[in-house]
Amino acid sequence: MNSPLSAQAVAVLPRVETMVAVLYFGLFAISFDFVSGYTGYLSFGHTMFYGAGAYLVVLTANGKIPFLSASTPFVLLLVLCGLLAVILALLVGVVSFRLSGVYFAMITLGFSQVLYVFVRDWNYLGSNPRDGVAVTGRTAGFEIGIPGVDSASLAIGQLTGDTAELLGVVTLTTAEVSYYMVGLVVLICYFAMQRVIHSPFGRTLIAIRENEERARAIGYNTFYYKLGAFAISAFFAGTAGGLFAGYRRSVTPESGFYFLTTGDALLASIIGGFGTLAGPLYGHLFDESVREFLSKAGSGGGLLPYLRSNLGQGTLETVIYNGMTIGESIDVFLNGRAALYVGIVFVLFVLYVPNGLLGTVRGRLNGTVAKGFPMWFRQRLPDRDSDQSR
Amino acid sequence: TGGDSERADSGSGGSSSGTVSIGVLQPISGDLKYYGEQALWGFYSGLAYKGETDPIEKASTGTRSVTIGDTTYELHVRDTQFDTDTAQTLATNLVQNEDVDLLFGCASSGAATRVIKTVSKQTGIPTLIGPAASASITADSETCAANVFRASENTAMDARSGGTYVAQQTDVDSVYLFGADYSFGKAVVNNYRAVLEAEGIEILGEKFVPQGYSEWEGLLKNAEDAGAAGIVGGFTVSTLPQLFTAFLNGDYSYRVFGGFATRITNAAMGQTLQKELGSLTKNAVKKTKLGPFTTRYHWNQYDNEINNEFVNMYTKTYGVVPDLFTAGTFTAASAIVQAVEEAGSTDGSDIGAALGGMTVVDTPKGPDGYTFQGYNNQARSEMTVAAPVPTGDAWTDSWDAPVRPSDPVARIDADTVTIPKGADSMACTL
Amino acid sequence: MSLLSLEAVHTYYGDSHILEGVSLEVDRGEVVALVGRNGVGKTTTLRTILQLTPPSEGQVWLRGEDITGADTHEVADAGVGWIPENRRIFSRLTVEENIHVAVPEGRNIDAARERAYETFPDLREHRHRDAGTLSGGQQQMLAIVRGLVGDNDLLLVDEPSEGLAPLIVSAVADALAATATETTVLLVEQNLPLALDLADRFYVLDDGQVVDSGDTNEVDDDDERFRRYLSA
Amino acid sequence: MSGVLALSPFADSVPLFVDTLGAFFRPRTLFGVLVDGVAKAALYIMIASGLTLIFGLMGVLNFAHGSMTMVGAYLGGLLMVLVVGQETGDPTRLLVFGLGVVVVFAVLAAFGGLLEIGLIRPIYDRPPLSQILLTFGLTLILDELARIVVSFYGLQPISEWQAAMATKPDVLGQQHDLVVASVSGLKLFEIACGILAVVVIWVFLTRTRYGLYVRAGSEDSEMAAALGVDVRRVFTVVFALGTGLGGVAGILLAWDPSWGASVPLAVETLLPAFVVVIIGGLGTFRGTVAAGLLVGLIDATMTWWFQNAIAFTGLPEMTIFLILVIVLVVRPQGLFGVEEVGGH
Amino acid sequence: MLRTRGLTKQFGGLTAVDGVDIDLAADECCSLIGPNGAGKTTFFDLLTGKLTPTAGTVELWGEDDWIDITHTPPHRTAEVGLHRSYQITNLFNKNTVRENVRIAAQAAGDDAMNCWHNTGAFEEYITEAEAILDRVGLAEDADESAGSLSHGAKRQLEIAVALAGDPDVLLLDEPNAGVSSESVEDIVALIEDVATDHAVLLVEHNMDIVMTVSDRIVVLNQGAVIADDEPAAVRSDETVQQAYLGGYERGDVDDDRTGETAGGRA
Ligand SMILES: Nc1ncnc2c1ncn2[C@@H]1O[C@H](COP(=O)(O)OP(=O)(O)OP(=O)(O)O)[C@@H](O)[C@H]1O
Ligand SMILES: Nc1ncnc2c1ncn2[C@@H]1O[C@H](COP(=O)(O)OP(=O)(O)OP(=O)(O)O)[C@@H](O)[C@H]1O
Ligand SMILES: [Mg+2]
Ligand SMILES: [Mg+2]
Repeated sequence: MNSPLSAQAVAVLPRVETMVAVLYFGLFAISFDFVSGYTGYLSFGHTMFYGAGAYLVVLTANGKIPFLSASTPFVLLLVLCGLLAVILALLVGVVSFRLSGVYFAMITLGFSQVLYVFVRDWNYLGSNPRDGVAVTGRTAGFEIGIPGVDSASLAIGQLTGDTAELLGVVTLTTAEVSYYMVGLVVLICYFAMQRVIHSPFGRTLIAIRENEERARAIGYNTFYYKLGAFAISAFFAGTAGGLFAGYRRSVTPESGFYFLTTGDALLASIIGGFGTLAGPLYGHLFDESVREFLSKAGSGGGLLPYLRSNLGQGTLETVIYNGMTIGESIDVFLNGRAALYVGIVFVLFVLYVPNGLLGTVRGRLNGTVAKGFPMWFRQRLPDRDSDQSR
Repeated sequence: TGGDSERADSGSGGSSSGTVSIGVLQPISGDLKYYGEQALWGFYSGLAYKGETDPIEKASTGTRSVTIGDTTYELHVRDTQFDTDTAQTLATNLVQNEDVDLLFGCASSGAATRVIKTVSKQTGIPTLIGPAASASITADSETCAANVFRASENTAMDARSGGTYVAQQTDVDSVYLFGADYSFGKAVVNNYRAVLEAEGIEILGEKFVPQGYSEWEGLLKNAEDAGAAGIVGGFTVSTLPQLFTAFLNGDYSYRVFGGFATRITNAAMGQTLQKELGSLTKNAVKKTKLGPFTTRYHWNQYDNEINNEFVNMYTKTYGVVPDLFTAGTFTAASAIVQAVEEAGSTDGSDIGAALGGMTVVDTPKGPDGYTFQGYNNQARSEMTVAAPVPTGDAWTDSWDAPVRPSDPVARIDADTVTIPKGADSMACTL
Repeated sequence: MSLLSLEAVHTYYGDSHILEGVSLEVDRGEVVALVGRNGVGKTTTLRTILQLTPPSEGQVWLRGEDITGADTHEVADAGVGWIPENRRIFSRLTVEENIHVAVPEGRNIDAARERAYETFPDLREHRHRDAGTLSGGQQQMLAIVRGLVGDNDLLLVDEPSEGLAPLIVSAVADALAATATETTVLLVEQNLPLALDLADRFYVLDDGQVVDSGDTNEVDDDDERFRRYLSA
Repeated sequence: MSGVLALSPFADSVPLFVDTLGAFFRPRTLFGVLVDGVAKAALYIMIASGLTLIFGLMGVLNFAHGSMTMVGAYLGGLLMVLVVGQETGDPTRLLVFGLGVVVVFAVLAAFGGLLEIGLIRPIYDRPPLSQILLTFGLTLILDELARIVVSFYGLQPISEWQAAMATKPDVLGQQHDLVVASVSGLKLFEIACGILAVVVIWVFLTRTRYGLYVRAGSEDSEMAAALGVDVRRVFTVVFALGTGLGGVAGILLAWDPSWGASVPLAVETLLPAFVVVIIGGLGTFRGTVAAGLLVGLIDATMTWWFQNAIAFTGLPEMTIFLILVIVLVVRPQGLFGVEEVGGH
Repeated sequence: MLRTRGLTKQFGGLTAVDGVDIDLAADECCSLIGPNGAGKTTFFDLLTGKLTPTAGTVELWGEDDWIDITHTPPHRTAEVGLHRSYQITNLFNKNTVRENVRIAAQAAGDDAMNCWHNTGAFEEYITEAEAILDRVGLAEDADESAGSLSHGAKRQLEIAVALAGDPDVLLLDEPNAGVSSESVEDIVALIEDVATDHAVLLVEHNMDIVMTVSDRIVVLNQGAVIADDEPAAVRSDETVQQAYLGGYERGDVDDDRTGETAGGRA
């Protein structure tokens, strides 16, 4: 991308392609925080909703879903993803909310793992379900906007998306268009959840988190509130999954249903701030940045190329420990080792920044930073003054 | 839609005269790093052979360029980490941000399939798959396409050559088939079944197990009880060792057939053998009823000018002998160069067109060793069958495994190894 | 030398200043009552002695040793027992286990248990139940015996009669009186008659400071000296 | 397969079912499955027991437990690979194993102790979640470190470490005739180890007051301290013990071809361990043992059915989670758990 | 207002509540006393539906006739106007004192399920909360977090939370336990004040309070009703003396009655 930023900055900031991922996965993390952070019920199988959404989009496009044509408008499809997730959530929730604490976390995990194994082995989904499924049914991109009105909708996806002319000056690449369109949806979802949290319903959830027995005693049917919260968050998780599949045009059992995907959301929530709603998105951005920063050329560039270009061959060839050059040691200890450092950062956060990035900031200036959320988006792409995301 | 505009870009991007830019996708970190390395090394050697230069030494990410005649081949090497999603992302970025004219690579069939579905078909960019071996890539309508080629040998070729051998040159009359429950294993088993049944061998049963499955005792007993004279294992390094261990632990009356894999698998198999047999002698190994196995290529299977030079330059540069995947990727490089020269253009689409039905002149399996089949763009080439033998001093420093393939015990002709046009398992008709 | 003495102790919760220079003395063998209205810092004083909320200024002396900033379990091992307000029994342990925890290593558990059940026969029949399922009063009894069986030199007692039926209150009174014969007691009690009855001396706490003290024989419970500080 | 049939992963198993049922109830089949099941159970119990200690007593859900097992497997494996040669005799090998157990336990217990003091102690007063999170972060670190080290020495982090497996005494490799069927020595060995572990832990819990102290401390550490319990020390000891046990399980797994020393072992063991602890009922060691047996036997049965009748390859992996879900649906507080404990 | 018939609860072998019949008239203040473990709290748990009775019924007076609430869960009984305070303090500790009461008030209203408008839009609950806090004398602590209150203050908040939503029947379980004896007047005042517009069922061990506030006293022993009468009558009742009061008077201590009391209770 033709960003005016210095080499250093380029090495540090994720590319717009990554930012799209930050957006839709951020939404998933937010939805995870919505239920786990506000009701205190750790939804450890949350990824099942994300996966359900993602698979629905791909399978529909491949004409594998009865009664749904491959050309169903994407926006409608997103809603269906949400609804599918809601149904799943109600089924799982009705059983799981008889449990609490770790038991709840574990039974939801159990459900998602069962589904995980299932989508891995169910041959109906695709020729090799283990390798996941990809959109083969349609080459057209998935369009976000007003269904039917072509002028009012733009297709997402790096290869299938639209490019856009803005005021005849800047042209947005497909990735950037995807960025703004996905951003738009995420933003809407975020504000929706935001409202819910600050509503009487949301406050009740917090009361349940604080002391469920008393909440029940003063007249709340906590079961329904919890189920409600679960369903709502599932809806947005499903939507997130839909966006994910719409942009990537493919999904694997791992990226869709494996419990470590929930782990990533958890990671994001903690780094960003548990029970802060907007926090997880920042958390995931942080996470992605670190990973990309430490990844290899082509998957983002990041540290290694930067060092290569700036340290110079001489330095890299210097031997530090029996026959191991700095270059090699970088390869061994940095390259693709993001998990290591993310882990460390994560632990440090749990220890020293228990409220996460956003939680702490809010604590400091005691006003919701979330207001600055769209603003901050624009700063992500400094050379573009346009702002479709509002 | 955007798709079109992309296609336009990727086409026009390369046509800057004299340069062919190739996006290369291989796993060069993580557990199966060696797969990507040998694939690259083979590819580099192919270019080197054509350009009469020395091969590029480092198998690492970044941009390299080789000049052959008045054409510069610019390689953008990316690390897929053997992961489908990563492969897709990288391929997408290569096409979109680097404007490459061709894509080459993928070691895992999953990744290859994914790249074909989401990138090659989407943008129509000519793509050479390799060393990903799942037969379905060039046999399923979902992945088969006019712009998708494969020089590397595939699992169908393993199976068909293996099947033919078992049927025609052994006394085995009934077999039990095992396979990993994904593209690789399925292709192996299906093709073995096809050939063996055709040859009138009885199939006693077949069982698919999850990759890395380890509770073999029960399954092997089932084969024994079924009275199998031989079993076939369609597995990779993640499952084979467990199978061998179990097989060598119990005493089973049947023989084990399958494919000869890379050095890693040989090392694993060798270790297991060593543990079971104590010292590895030719006879001891023979007695284990393991093999012989088919091989797509190993350095000692072919004796011709090109191969000898290949083995020399490869061993000199990389310190090890060329392994299973190298012939295929060597040929891929050789084919690209040949196509550019024939087409007289560096434009991606022209190169693609030239590749169709082409017979590759310079290949480790001898002159004109590989021919892209018109109906599915899969290159057909000769296969060999070899028995596992102790590595022996001659090779110990360039083949770091206790066992190695013997000299060929049989050669299976190119025409008989691939899925024939019109076979019901061949859903690809270009 | 007195068994326990607080010297101009200042204690904070976060930045709210609770004890503003409390000084008091407890001599071996006596029973001292600490009274005051809600929220003045009685419990905090006890917590400060136990170093659960260590003072930020001033010292706590035990047998002439400065125990300020010591670990709570060290203070306990030094022979300080605690009967907390609000019971704080281990609800997931059985009654018996609750008692066991309180008996120092090496002491005779059975004897301790017997003593406990003698003091409150109620507990015996529930001894194998999770303490969490006991009635409020039964929990209070358990909390009390847990303090008694520790064989401590100094017992810090926080509102022992809370939630107990009159009959049991007198049992508590007797139990404490009995203990007082071999143990020194610092008693926080809202039931003023009871407090004065048990105690030899008293301190009145107000706004985190000791505002009055004296001998319990000099006063009776509706004495002007208390009215001033205790009524809201 | 395609069409309607494809909709049911179990489709092609249906016709086989009946006659397979007959085969299943043959005595030698049953016996084989039984031994197999108990052996699996022994492993599950060993994997889970460390977790139960830490979880049940301290209420800390130690996500890093699997990683401890993984590290233990490599450490033990390394030790045995170094000492054991081609022609080392069986007795020596067993001896080395015993030695390995001691070393691994010591090292990991020490490591666990340090972890507890350095990282976990500061956050006891936080909601239980933060401990889950912290240990979750630890797994990321430990696994990646293991990966770095292992691949640095040219081993395949994903596939089992054959060399370590090769140090197994031959007796364990061979089949031994027992009652009606022949059983692999390893299974018997595993069963023995399992029983030993259970006994040791049982003694620790009943003969020492640690169990009591930790339970008290984890419910109300202030109160426990005020009763003279050195809560910190007790917690450290128990945590160390738990991690140590995790490691010991690892060294046993390094010999078992179904597991073997590999980096993914961390996750592969963590999930079953959780499942066993959970369905056993939090904190009850009894429960864990019972759950271990349950899971082990069902797993063995499922394995048999998978190998002889059912084509659905997901079955082996799915089994354990199905058990989890079903048990929790039927008995929300686990087999031996008490209602309140589940609450948060 | 509220009546129970043969209400019984058994825990395993132990009968905590044993065939209790009680009638509570509107605006009546009735006290429930009895030894520790007599079954008072359990009785409350049964009324509110926290526990389900082994036998017997609980009924509440609706507009014009009795509604059976025997097997209704806590949140339902709260909705129909049966609120309680807890003997063992049980609050939303991290939330502010105000939010503690507001959320309770909101429960009574019908906006709780509203998940679109900001809570600020519903002043009625906030004002109600403020009013109640004034009433119990916690107004100035409104912004403290409930967990940081002193024990006594927490007890007052307990009542405040129970009061929110203006219940028909108020069950108070030892509201003044741990409240300094000198502020008993305030509690008494509070209870009497509350009793004017609610039916109150009070569990209390402090006889002074019980005697002053109650219109009627019910005595439980070992789960069964052993007396149900005017305060004066109950006080003089022999069995009650025996089972419960036998009371402690100042000066009792010094002479050693430990063994005897033990005998008396066993
Ligand atoms: N954890 C805490 N955090 C902040 N402030 C606290 C905390 N605990 C108590 N306080 C405050 O400290 C003051 C003294 O509390 P303390 O419990 O010592 O009073 P008390 O004399 O025991 O009152 P009571 O008779 O009601 O028990 C009170 O104002 C209370 O609000
Ligand atoms: N969950 C339970 N399981 C078993 N027994 C219980 C349970 N809850 C209460 N009990 C027993 O039932 C009896 C009545 O308990 P309850 O709490 O009602 O007494 P109470 O009248 O409130 O006494 P107090 O005045 O001390 O609060 C007691 O013996 C108690 O131990
Ligand atoms: Mg107090
Ligand atoms: Mg009670």
